[in-house]
Amino acid sequence: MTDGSRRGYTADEMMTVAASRRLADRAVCFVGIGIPSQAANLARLTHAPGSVLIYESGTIGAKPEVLPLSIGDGELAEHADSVVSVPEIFNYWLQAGRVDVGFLGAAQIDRYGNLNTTVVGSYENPKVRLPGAGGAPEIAASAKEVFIVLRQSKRAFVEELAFVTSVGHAEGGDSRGKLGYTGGGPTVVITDLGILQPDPESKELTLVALHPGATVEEAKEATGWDLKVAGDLETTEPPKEAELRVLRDLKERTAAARKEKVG
Amino acid sequence: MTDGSRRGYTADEMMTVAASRRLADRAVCFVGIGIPSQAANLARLTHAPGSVLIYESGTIGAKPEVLPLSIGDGELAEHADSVVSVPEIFNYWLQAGRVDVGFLGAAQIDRYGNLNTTVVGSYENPKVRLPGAGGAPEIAASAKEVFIVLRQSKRAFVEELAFVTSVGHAEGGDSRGKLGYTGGGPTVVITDLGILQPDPESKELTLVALHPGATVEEAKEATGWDLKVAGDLETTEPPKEAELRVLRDLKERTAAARKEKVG
Amino acid sequence: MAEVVGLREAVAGLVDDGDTVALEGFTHLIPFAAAHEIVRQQKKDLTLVRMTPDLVYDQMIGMGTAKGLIFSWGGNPGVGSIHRFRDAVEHGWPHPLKMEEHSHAGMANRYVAGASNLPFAVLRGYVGTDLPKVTSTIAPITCPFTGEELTAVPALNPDVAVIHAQQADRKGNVALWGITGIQKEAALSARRVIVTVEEVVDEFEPHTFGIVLPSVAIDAVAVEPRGAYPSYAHDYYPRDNAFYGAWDPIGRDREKFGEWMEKHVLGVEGFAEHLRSITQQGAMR
Amino acid sequence: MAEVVGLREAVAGLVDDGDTVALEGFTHLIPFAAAHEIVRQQKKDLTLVRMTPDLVYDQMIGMGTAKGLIFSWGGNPGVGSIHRFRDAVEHGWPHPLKMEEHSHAGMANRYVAGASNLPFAVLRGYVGTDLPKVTSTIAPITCPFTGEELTAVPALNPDVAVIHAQQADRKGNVALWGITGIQKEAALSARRVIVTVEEVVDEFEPHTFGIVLPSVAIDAVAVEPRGAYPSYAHDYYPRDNAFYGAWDPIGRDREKFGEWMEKHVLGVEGFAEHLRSITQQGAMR
Repeated sequence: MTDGSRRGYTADEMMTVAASRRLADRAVCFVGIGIPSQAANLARLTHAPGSVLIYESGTIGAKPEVLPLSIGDGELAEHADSVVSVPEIFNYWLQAGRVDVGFLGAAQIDRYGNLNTTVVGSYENPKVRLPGAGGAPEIAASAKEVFIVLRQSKRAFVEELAFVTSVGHAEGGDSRGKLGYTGGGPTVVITDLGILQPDPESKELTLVALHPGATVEEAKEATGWDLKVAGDLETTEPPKEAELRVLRDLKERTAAARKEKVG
Repeated sequence: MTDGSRRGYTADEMMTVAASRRLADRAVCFVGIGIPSQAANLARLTHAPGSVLIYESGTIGAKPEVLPLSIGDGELAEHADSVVSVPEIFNYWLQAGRVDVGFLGAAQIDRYGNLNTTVVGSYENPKVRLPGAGGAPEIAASAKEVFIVLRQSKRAFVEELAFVTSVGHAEGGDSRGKLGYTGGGPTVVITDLGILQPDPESKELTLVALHPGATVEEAKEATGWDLKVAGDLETTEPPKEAELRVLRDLKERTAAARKEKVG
Repeated sequence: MAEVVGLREAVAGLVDDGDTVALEGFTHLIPFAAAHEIVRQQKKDLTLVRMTPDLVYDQMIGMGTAKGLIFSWGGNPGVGSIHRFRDAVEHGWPHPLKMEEHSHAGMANRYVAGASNLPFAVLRGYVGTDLPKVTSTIAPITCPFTGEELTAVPALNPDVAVIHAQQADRKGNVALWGITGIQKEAALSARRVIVTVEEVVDEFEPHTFGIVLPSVAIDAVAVEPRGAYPSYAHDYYPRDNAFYGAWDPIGRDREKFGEWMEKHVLGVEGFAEHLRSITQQGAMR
Repeated sequence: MAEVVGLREAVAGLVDDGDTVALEGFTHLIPFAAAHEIVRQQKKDLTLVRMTPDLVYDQMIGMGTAKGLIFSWGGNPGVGSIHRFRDAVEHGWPHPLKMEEHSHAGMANRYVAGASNLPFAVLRGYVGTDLPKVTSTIAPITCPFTGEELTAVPALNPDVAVIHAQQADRKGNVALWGITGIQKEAALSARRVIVTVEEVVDEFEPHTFGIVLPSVAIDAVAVEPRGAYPSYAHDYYPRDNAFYGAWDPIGRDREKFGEWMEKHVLGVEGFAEHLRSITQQGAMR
């Protein structure tokens, strides 16, 4: 595991910063909770002030001062451009193709960017019952592109998903296209070790960049299939001062606010 | 034509009062514009203060001080319990079966209470192009029962409709039931001459009451088919002082407000 | 993202000849200013979409702007017919009108399907009426769970939607309240969206029964005070019922109509001048 | 028409054993007071419906109230699992849970269909996922106009819907604002509707993003101040994030859970006493 702390930042911070950089200014972004929400808000507070963050609770143009713990925190409604009902956010915004980027996490991912957030083990007799689909399947279906953020490990990056909750590039190649979805599927997976992108033809996730200090061996070791590596492997630019400062401020404000609200 | 004025009220006033009496207190009533709106508001201001008036513009529990000229006057929203979108009023309220009474007018009616508000003459080459369906077909389809108010004449009460815009009892008998609608269809037609109700079996409209001064001959003369007359024909109770006073006050307030708002 | 521009520029840039154009506003907030601008720019062969074609479409149809009409109720509310519409349907003047006629519930659900990026909507209706005989965009559909037969209508996705609202903020978000009708769905179903507003404000106040359309769903916002006149804007000005009454004899007569439109719509620079024109000349009294 | 009654009376009169019951509230306005009352009255064999089963259903499932669950996401937001739910699914404790699992979009549209008195809804989803393999209430449907294949899901029409709102007026109209989630559709899809509110007011103020559910759509309104705690009521009190964190070790352990519910839910008269009970005993600190 990359010892980011010796570099002055953690691997999670690198992952969040790398993910945030992907979000273009003025993009309409459907945000999952957790690291996706951190990354999207970091982008909004740095290079993408015009991004429009949507949470599945119906908040459009959310501008949280502190990170929400859930997708429906009051903080999200407070400064939003609009708040609409849940059917509207899914039908009139997501399904309608108004979302440029869907930002998702997952428990498991396969080589084609399909995601599992339902069970580990069998569905009928699960080893671990996970929360389930939530909004992920339709974000994966309808967002113009999908960014996936999760820590890389053999438990998460698996040869075969226990359950396909959300479709990425299906069985690879043009198989996603045949499902009739309007969204383009995953374009990037950002982990704590590096960045993966689907091969243009086969759609198999390929390591295209490593974060500073991470190695190809580490990445392969943390992947449950035989990970393809790009010939021109890049190294991620480390977090800038400003990025780290804004991210840490955000997390501090969040921690302080959570204490404050308690009781 | 009944010379109501010699009686101290007009035939139209008798019609409106007779229609208003039909509306039970606390009924949820989907109101068409014109005489239906007059009658429904007269009911609300007299014996049915708990009635909930819905207009297709989305106003629920409208309490207009003056009669609206259109279904979307500001007056309707001002004191409403709620105002919802047009899809909601049709889907969540009307189609959902929340409407007890649909109150409709029409240009033409046939013996089974089917209504035409689309064309006179052929559809392709109409003699008179009427406004069209509006909300009437689904009010006729989904309200638990439908009250119809229109002046009785051979032009309006016809042997065959030029166009079936809204379904009453279809071809009579149990033919409406076979169309799969959830509402019960017309239960009463109130005219300036009397009151018609569908026969329990055949569903053919039958004259069951005459307004004071009107005769069976007049009613038959004003009907384009061989009008059936109930054996126990009743006479409508003439408008009471209070009913007339409230109705005329309402119409005066309306006229004054319309002048006032001009400019 | 909405840009705040002049109405002339918005219409010139976003409305093309041959487009399917929906001007919506259910009695309230009818976009008259935008309709006049479309007429002034002599847009042609439009397929006009509107649940309730009233004076605004009477004017456009009479001026030959429309080649087609998709609608559910065409009249002058509380007054009677819209005669330019009738003249087009009954006598093909100024030219025939290709009609696609539905019920309100059908139209509303067609917009909902369009806004949802679905090809069709489902409702309980049309069965037993003559509408399916004259309108091809009505089809039966069977519930895959219950076997029940219902009615399907295809989505509406106009090229352009035009609505009027009370306010925009400086980012181009738009607030409307009172009777909001079908405007949200009309705007969200369209490829391009023009909104005229009464004014631009720094921040929206809360309003009962209000909605906010985010800037990102809108292409152009143009400030047009009283831009819904003679209809109304809740909390701004009432409906001018007398105008609707006075329209009847004008709309009834081809010549009078032509003169009125020439003088008060074609012959003015914009809607502010139109309002002065009809007031000064007592044109509607 | 809504009657303003006590919550005990509302639950006793409107919730029957074996009912399908939806308690909704999307993170905001979760009806905890009503859930506790259902548990206290030992309602049995309920099929619970909820897009986001979280602590409120963890408590009900753990107490054996539910025989089935219709849902799309079950977790403790920002914290982790809901362990009583997991225990029921993974080990059948206190008894097995019949699951009907959907996505959020599927659940939302099922409520919309239910509120619209349609037997099904249509959406773009589920294709290529494993959900259709485990959930029978998903079916393909073909557009009668374009031939395109989409997905149908059946309507949800719960016997009872329970929601919490900020205010009711004296006629029983109910106002809620902030994130309003799926509550309108949940209420309008149900045969019977119970609403708990923070307070009764003479008249509603306008609120941004607010909706008003008319009295005629509601059966019972019960006043339960802080009735959504530990979730929040916009403009009344914030979410108690610490409670959600502190729930984790309680929910994780069958015994601790049982003691907590015994002491703070079964052993109290109502929600006001519950709030005092957990505060005084520092139960969540």
